[in-house]
Parts: sequence; C-alpha cells; structure tokens
Amino acid sequence: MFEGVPLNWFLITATLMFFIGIYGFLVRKNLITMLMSLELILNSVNINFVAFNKLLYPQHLEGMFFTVFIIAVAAAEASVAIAIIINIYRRLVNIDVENMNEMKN
Amino acid sequence: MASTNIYDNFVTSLTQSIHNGLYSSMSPTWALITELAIIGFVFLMFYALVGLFLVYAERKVCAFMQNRVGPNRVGKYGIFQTIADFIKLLMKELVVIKNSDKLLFTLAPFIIIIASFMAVAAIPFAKGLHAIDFDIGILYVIAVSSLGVVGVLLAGWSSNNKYSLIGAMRSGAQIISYELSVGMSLLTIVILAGTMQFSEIVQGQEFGWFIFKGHIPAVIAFLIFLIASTAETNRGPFDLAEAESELTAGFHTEYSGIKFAFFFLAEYMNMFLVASIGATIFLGGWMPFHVSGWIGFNQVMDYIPPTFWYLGKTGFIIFLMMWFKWTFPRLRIDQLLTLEWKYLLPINLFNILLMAFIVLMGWHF
Amino acid sequence: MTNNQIMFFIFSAVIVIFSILTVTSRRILRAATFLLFVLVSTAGLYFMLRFNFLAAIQLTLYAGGIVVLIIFSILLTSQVGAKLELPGLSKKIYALIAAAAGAALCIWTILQYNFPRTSIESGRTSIDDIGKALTSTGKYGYALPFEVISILLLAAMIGSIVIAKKRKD
Amino acid sequence: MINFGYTVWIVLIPLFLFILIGFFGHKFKPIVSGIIGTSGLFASMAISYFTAYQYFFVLPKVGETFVKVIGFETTWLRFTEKLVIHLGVLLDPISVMMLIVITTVSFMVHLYSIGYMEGEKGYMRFFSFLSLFSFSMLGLVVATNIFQMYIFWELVGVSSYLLIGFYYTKDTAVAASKKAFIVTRFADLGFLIGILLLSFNTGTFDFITLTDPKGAAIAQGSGIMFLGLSTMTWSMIFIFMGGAGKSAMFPLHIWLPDAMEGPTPVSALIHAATMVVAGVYLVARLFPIFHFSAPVALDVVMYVGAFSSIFAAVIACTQFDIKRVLAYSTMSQIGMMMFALGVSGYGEEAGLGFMASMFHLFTHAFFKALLFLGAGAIIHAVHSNYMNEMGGLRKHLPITHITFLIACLAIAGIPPLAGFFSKDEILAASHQKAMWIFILGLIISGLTAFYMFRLYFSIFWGKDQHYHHTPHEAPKVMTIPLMLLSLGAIFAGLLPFSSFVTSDGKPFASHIDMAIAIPAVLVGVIGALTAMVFYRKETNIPEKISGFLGGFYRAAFRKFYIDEIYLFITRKIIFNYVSRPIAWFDRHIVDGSMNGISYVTNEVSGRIKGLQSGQLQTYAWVFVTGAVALALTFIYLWTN
Repeated sequence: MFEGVPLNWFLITATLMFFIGIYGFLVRKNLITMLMSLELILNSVNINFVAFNKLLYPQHLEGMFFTVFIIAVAAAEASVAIAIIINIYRRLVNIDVENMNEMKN
Repeated sequence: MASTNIYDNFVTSLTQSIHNGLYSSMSPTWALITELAIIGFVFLMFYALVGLFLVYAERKVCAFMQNRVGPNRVGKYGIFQTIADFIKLLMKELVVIKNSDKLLFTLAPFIIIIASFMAVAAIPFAKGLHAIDFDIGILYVIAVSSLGVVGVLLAGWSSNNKYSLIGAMRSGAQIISYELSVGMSLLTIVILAGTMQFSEIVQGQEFGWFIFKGHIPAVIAFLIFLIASTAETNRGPFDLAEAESELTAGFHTEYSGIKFAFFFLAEYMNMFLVASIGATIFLGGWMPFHVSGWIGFNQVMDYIPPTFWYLGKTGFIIFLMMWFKWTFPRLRIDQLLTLEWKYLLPINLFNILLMAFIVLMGWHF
Repeated sequence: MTNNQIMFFIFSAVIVIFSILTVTSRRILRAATFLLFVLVSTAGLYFMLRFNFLAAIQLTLYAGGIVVLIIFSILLTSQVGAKLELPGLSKKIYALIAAAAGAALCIWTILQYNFPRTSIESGRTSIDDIGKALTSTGKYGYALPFEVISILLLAAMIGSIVIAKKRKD
Repeated sequence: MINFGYTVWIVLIPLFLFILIGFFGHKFKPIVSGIIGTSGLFASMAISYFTAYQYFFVLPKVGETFVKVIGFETTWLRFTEKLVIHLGVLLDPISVMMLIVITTVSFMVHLYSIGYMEGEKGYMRFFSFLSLFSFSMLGLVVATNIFQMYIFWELVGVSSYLLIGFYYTKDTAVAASKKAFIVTRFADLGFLIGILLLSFNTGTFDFITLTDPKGAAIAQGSGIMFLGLSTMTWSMIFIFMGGAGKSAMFPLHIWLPDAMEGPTPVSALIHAATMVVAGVYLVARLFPIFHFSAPVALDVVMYVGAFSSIFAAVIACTQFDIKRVLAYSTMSQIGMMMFALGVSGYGEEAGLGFMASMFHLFTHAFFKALLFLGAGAIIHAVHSNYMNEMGGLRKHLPITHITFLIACLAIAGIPPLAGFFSKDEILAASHQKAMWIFILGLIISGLTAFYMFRLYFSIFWGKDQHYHHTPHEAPKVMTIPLMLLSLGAIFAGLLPFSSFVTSDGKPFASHIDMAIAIPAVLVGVIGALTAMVFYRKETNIPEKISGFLGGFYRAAFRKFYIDEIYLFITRKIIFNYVSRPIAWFDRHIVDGSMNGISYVTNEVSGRIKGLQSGQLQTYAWVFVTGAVALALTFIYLWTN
C-alpha cells in the first residue's frame, strides 16, 4: 500500500489522460498532433500498469516490465510513424489527415 | 574495509543535524518544503559561483593558449571581470522579437538550465554530500541531461530565424548522437563497478580509481567520454551549432540580456556537469588518491578534504575540455556525425564487450 | 494531507492540465512542449512509486527520445507563425461526446469497484532484480520479450531509415 | 551371400552426371561435358558387367535356379504401417540383362554423340538429358516394386520428352515431343489404374512377393469378376496398356515415328534399344501373374503384339524416311517380342517364348542401335533423311556400309548373326502355340528382310546421286561405336541365353530345330533377294508393284490413316460433341453464376461504399463510441 494515495486516484488520472488523448486523436487534423495524442494514450496505460503493479502486487514486476516494453514499442512506433509523416510531407507538402485520400476512388 | 576518512563524520553530521533540526521544529510537510528550498538555494548559489569562475577560467585559459594576457583590468588579474560582465548582461534590454512564439522563446533557456540542474543533484561532492542518491544514479543523469536538447530545439525554432533554426537542428542531431557514446562509455564503467549508484561507485574506487582498475577498456571509455561529452555540451571543436562564422551564434542568436546569460551559464554548467560526472566515474570523485599498501601516503592524502579532491579532478577535466576548444579546428556536420556513428559507436560497443569479458575473467585490478 | 498526496496532486494536475493543453493548443510546437511536461510528470509519478529505473527510462526514451523526434519532425514540417486549423464544431462536439462518455463510464466503474488493499510493504525495486528478471528465462523472466523488443527496435530503425530516405527518382 | 550394395552406383552415377553437367556444364567447354558423361557411363557399364559376372557365375544358385536378390533397399515414404514405399535395386536375370543392355548402348551412344553433336547448340544440355535418361531407365529396370517402377517410368517419359524436343526451336520437334508425351501419359493412366487395382487386390507393391508362383499374391486368385473378366485380368490389361504405350504397340504407336525428330543418337538409345522395350520388360517382369492369374490378358498381349508387328512391317516397306523405316521396324520387332511373351508358358521348356523374347530384346538392342547410329552417320554425311535422295554411298562411307550391312543381315535373321538365333527361338515358341502365329512370324521375318535390304540397297547401291558436297566418313569417335556394336550384332546370338534368362529362373538347354530354322532363313533370304532385285539397280519394279497394289499401297504409305483417325476422333467428335457443350456450360452457367455474384457484390458495395470514407478519425470515432456502447451494454445494462 502506497501510503496516503489510493489506487483509484492513479486510475482516474490515467483515465482522464486516456480520454483526453482520445479526444485529441479524434479532433486533431495534423498527423503529428495525432501522434502526440497517441503518446498520451499509451502513457495513460503505462500509469495504470505501474499503479496496479505497485499497489496491488508489489512483490512482482510484471506491470513495470510491461511498461518498459510499451515504452520501447512506442519508440519504435513513433520513429516509423514520423518517417511516414515526413514522406507524406514530401509528397503533399502538408500533413493533414483529411487530405490523405489519394487512394480513394 | 570501511572508510576511515576523517571528514566523513563531519559532513554527515552536518547534514543530519540540519535535517533533524528542521523536522523537530515544524510539521513534516513544511520541514520538507524548507529542506527543498535550502537545497535549491545552495545549488543556485553554487551554480552562480561555478558559472562565474568558469567564465573567467575560460577567458584566462583561452588567453594563455593564444599567448595573450586575458582579462586584467577589473580587479587583480581581472578576477572581477565576470561579475562586471554579469551586471552588464542584467542591465541589457530584453529584445522582443516579432512573429515568434514568446512562450517557448522564454521557456527554452529554463528547460536547458533545469535539465543540468536536475542532473547535478545526483553528483556527490563528498561522502553524504549530495541531494539525491539514486540507485540508478547514472541512468538518471543520462535521462535528465537528455532533456536539455529540447530547450535547444525550442530556442532555435521560436526565434524565427533561419540561422537559429539550422543551429538548433545541428545541435539536436549532435546532442542526440553523442548521448549514445556518453551513455555507453559510462555503462562500461557500470559493468566494472557493478552498480549504478554514485555513492557506491565512488566507494568502489577507494583503492584505485576505475580508470586504473579497468585499465585498457576503462582508458578507452574515458577517452570516448571526453570526446563525446565535449560534443554533447556543444563546445569546440564540436561547437558548430553556434558556429559564429557561419550561423552568427546558432540557436541563441536572438537572445539578449538575462536570457542570453542563461544560455551562457547553461553551457558552462553543462561543462561542469559532464566534467564532474567524468571525475566521479573515472577518477574516483571525492575519493583521495590512494595507493594500496602505502599507508603513510594514504594518510596524507586523506587530510585533503574530499570536496577539494572532487573539485580538483573536475577542474582538471574542465581544463582538458578548454584545451580542446582552443586548439582544435571545428568539424563539419557530416564529419561530426561520421565520427560518432562510424567510429565512436562501434568502438564503444566493442569496448563494452571487452569490459564485460575482462570483468568475467577477473582481469581487472 | 500527507506529502505523498500533495505530490500526487501536483503531478496529476500537471498531467491533466497539460494533456488538455496538448490536444487543444493551436501552436504545434507548444503542444509538443506540453506533451513533454506531461511525460516528465508521469516520470515523477514513477519516482513517487519508487520505480526509479522505470522513471529514468521514461525520461530517456519518452522525454529525451520521442519528444525530441516529434519536435524534429515539427521543425521539418511546419513554419513558426503557423497556427493549426480549428476543428469543425460538429467534429469537436462528437469527439467530446465520445471522450466524455468513455471517461464517465470508466471513472464510474473505477469508483464502483473496491480494489483489494495489499498488505505487503515493498521497498524500492532493486536494479539487480530488474536486471536478473530481464535476462532470465524462467517464470517471471523476461528474456524472450526482451529479445523480441530488441528485434522490433532494430526493424523499426531500419524501416524508418528506408521509408524516410530520399528516393533517387 | 555376396553384397550387391555397390549396384546402387550403377543407377546413381548417371544421376550425379545429370546434376553435374546440368548445373555446372556451362562452366566447362562443351566437349568436357561430353567426356565427363561418357566416362561416367563407362564406369556404370563396367559396374554392370561386374554385377552380371557376380550374379551369373559367382552367386550360388538355389535348386538350379537363379534367385532374386535385393541389392540395396531404402524406405522412401512411410504412409502407414502397411503402405510403405521402398526404393531399391532388385537383381534377377532379366534386370541384370537389362542393365548390361542399357549401360552398353548408352555408353555407345554417349561416345557416338561426342562426335555427332559436335558444334550443336546445347551440347551440354544434350548430355545432361542423356544422363537423366540413363538414370531413369536404370532405375526402372532395377525397381524392387511396381511403385518405384512407375516413378522411373514417368521419369523415362519426361527425359524422352526432353530429348525428342531437343531442337525446341523446330515446330515439328516440339509437336512430336508433345505427341509422345501425351500419348504415353494417356497410356500411363492405364498403367496407374492397373497398379492400383493390382495392389488393392494383392496388398503389396513388391515384385518378389507379387511374382512368386507359389506366393500369396497369385494363389489368392483373381478377385471379383467385372464384365466377364476378373479384376486381376483387368488390372493386367491396364498395366499392359501402359506397357503398350511405352513400347508403341498398336494403337498407341503413333508417337514413335514422329519421335524421330529427336537427334539420331537419341533415337538409337531411346526409341530402339531401351525405352521402347520397357513395355516388354514390364510384361516380362510381371509374367508369372499374367500366366497364372490372367491368361486372358496374356492373350491380349499376344494379339496386340502380333498385329502391331505385321502392321508395322507393312508400313515399313513403303516409307522413304530412313529413320521412319527404322522406327516402324522397331515397332515390328517389339511386336514380335510381345507376341513371343504372349505365346509363352511358364517353366523350363514351356517358357521358351519368354526366353526368346528376352533374347530377342537383347540382340535387337545391339543391331537396332547399330542401325540407328549407322543411319545417323549417313544423315550426318548426306544431310538428308530420305533414302530416295541417296544412293551409291558404299564408296563414300565404307565403315558405315559394312556395319550397316552386318546389322541388316542380323535383323533379317541370316545365320550365324545374332538375329537368327533369337528370331529362331521366337518362331519355335510360336510354333508350339499355334500354326497361324508361326506363319505370321514367318511373314514378318520375310517383310523384315525385305524392307531392311530395301533400305540398304537404296542407300548404298542404286544410282549415284549428286550431292552438294561429297559425303565423307564420320570421325573415329562415331565409327568406333559402330564397330563395337557390330561385334555385338555378330556375336550376341552365340550366347547360351537359355542358361541365364528363363521364365522361372531355372536354366535349360535350348536347341535349334531345323524344321523351323530352315524356313525362317529361307524366308529371310527370299526377302533380301527380292529387295536386291528391286533396288540394287534403278528399276521400275517398285512403282509397278505399288501401282498394282493401288489403294492398299497408298494406305500403307499413309500409315493406314491412324493419325488421321485420331485427329478425326479428337477434333471432330470429342471437341464438337463433348468439349463444346462443356465449354458452353462453363461459360454460361458456371461463369454466369459467378458473374451474378460479383454483380450483386458490386451493386451492394456501390451502395455502401460511402461508409468507407477513408477518414481515419471517423473510423476512430466509430470505434471509440462502439467500444463505449458495448462496455456500457455488457457491464451495466445487461447485467443479469
């Protein structure tokens, strides 16, 4: 038990962060800002993992390792995503998600 | 064998008594806040002093290298020159730039300062004399110092000036690249020390600094560390981010007055930071120079206070870095990246393996 | 209120406020900076929970790596004075409804559920344990995911180089 | 017991040669691949001779009988406990005899080809194919079970296809190779059905078990009846169908004359000496089953063989392309082997036909290969296939002339050359069976002598033709095989064959019955003399006779219209009345329903494609709201 701070608080913070990320993902047009929203979402999940690990099963390390791996995956994902974004920028000279409809029709 | 340094008890009892006094006189929350404030104040003062001294030292070293006299008007040997400069900087106008992002423009120097500030917190100045003693000390230092690059990028971009932007991009690429080498050369010693905690690392060098204990790979790591940390602090010969002949002053071209002073200070603080990390990791930190068996000699060495040892070693490395700056010509950006990715990184990786092998075989001292 | 609670409130307030700023700011680089603050505060939470290693990883990789990467790409793809287009009102409302409904549902569920309180007190996680767990293959060993993640990172590295490389045509 | 494990190298050496030449041949000079192939085959031949020596003279006989030996065996596929397929080497008198025939002829042909193919494009390809063929054929004859035989049977078909179509830029060669492949494949379908029926009936693939006269396979009887014949009979008829296809028996012979489009050494090797006798070998291999379980099928073998033989002999008398004459002659001779098998009984004296057939196979291989190689030398010299464009060549090609004459005498059955002995045994065997078939055999011998000497005289005598450039004798590397083979054609008949190869493995002493030998020789001499009268000098007798025969001659000249009948059946009947309706059904009913489905899909997707806007955020929105709605539903609203 982490003294003074119950698990719920962590979870609520993470939930807020998660849905703020969702909101950002839904309304932002710029690809990079969408990517940032995604990072928020991933981060909130990480907080959940860590909080569950520490406050419910402090003798184990699963949550921590999951978080480490998620961070690694996020890094990989961000690097590839940004490579793609830069490629798109070269082609379309902007990175609005709504303009990416060349494959349509 | 436990350390018998005569200054140990002095430092610990000092910090301990301050701690106890605070907690006994007020509620824990306020005691904590006060403690934080005291530490912050102490560090700020330290910063200011170090900054002033280093600027003066740099000018003197530079003059020495160029066979000049250097600052000599303000005070004896010009020792108050920096203070005068400082006052001048404070009084200068803060130029407001049109079409720039003012929030970020203001924020950028703070980010840089905070990053180095956070990193210094983990450095031990003597036994027990450090702000935090993390079990992952080295990793922590690497982590927080990597934040500084964000400030550089923000500064370059928000100035709305193409020189600044190019300088920032160069600097970002450079810092990110050389961070690898710095981190890996430190990890080489972590393998030897078997811990990441600064206090334990220093303790482990009681009977020989790691640069001697780890012989070949440690020396290689030290050289790499010197090169990479010089590059990471954007100092010559790797100062092409602010190459004045090409980019006027790089990412801080548009800054003036106290904001410029921040950048100026941050550069010297970073230099001090990497030098003290190098001193701690490779040269034994505050540990006196001991030779195992020479009891009398060791005793004499013990009489020199640990903080002096620490400052002396750090000063030595800082002198080396200044020496570099004023003797080597500047690299081109592609040469810079080639040096890191094609030479330092492979050597470093191999060096880590070598160190691991040596530690496994027990071939170190 | 204990010290922990105060610290927690500071961190979570920073997290929530700067998250909102991240997704609403119309200057893209500011958004990235706010994201940096969010991530650093998250690292602060990890420090609070005594996951020092994890916090350092968070700072190095997220704050020092991903955010720098994002800022780099922003520098490459946008101009300093540019402001992001405002999303359409209907889009905003729909998104807000979806996010708010989801958040409400989750928070309601969290508050309803009574989490068991663990009695085991844990100290800080020692770096030795982490290292051993990361390289062991037994139960609670993570050698395989570690290898997999290494290969993933390598693949991502090569992949992004290939994708972002200028084509000669 | 002697360890015969080394015999596997006889088969494997050509395989290695194939791989070596096929994959790395382009790295050497062309001639090197020829030399490698030839020397490899020489090694194989040497091992074969050694095997024959060990098998016939060293290996102790059991009760006066040559035993069947498994020289080498390995499991190839294990489907179930009972259904196991082995690959191995089975040694018994006929397989050892075949090993000798194949390796010898193949070696000669390799040697000959070094000269014949010189300067051709694809020299090393030719040698790699030859090695592949040798490998397949050797694998076929040493097969320990009928399944292995089938595998190699098909491999033989493939390599024959490759070799016939060697000049793949020539349309006729391509057509011929396709024809050969399709016809033999069609026949092999019968073979496969036969195998399945046989193995289903007997429960084994293994030759030793299958052909043991006292074994379970034969004793088990003949299975259920179908259309008045037992399953065993049907299976043997089907298997014979496969053999007939490979051996070019009527009506599956149409591919053989066309196969002469291949290079002449190939014709010598494949279409004279080895592959075409695979059918005969197959029947001989399964002879006990034919004899004990399916006598009706054996009668079928006899009738088909006899008819093919006389049919081919008649056609051979009318053709002008020398290779085609030889092809029909081959068909005729193989027909003789077939009917010799068909008339044979089982056991020592009764099995005379079996022995005669194998004997004829053996001798025929030498002189027919010789004839083909000689023809190759002639074509090489004259650059034409047509005998009416030749004449008077004896002065230009002395060695070819002599060897060709020897071969003609041998095939015509003039004593003491090889053909005389074997043909005499066949006639003796048919005499035992029935008078009419003996007379038929005599007629065939006469016709054989006639058309062979017709060929001989038109080429080497007759009027001197005017050639573009003077024909000259082939190089040594080609004439040496001719001479070696002519030795075989002279002396092969003197072997006491019946003491080695018999139907049940038990040797017996054969003798020459004057009552049969004298008519046979007389007929041969008469045929040869007639040809001499007709063709030695330029006369108009042949025209007169063909005019006199009229329609029959034309029919024979057009090969009795068999090709045209096939074409009529396939093009007019099958294409029009079977394929067309099926095509219509396919196009309108099958495709129609598919088109209908795709039309419906198109329409539906056209209506709903608006949902797939390509806007990522719309999707995400739907996804999030959907997830929230589902969670809400399942956690709070649908709790009971």
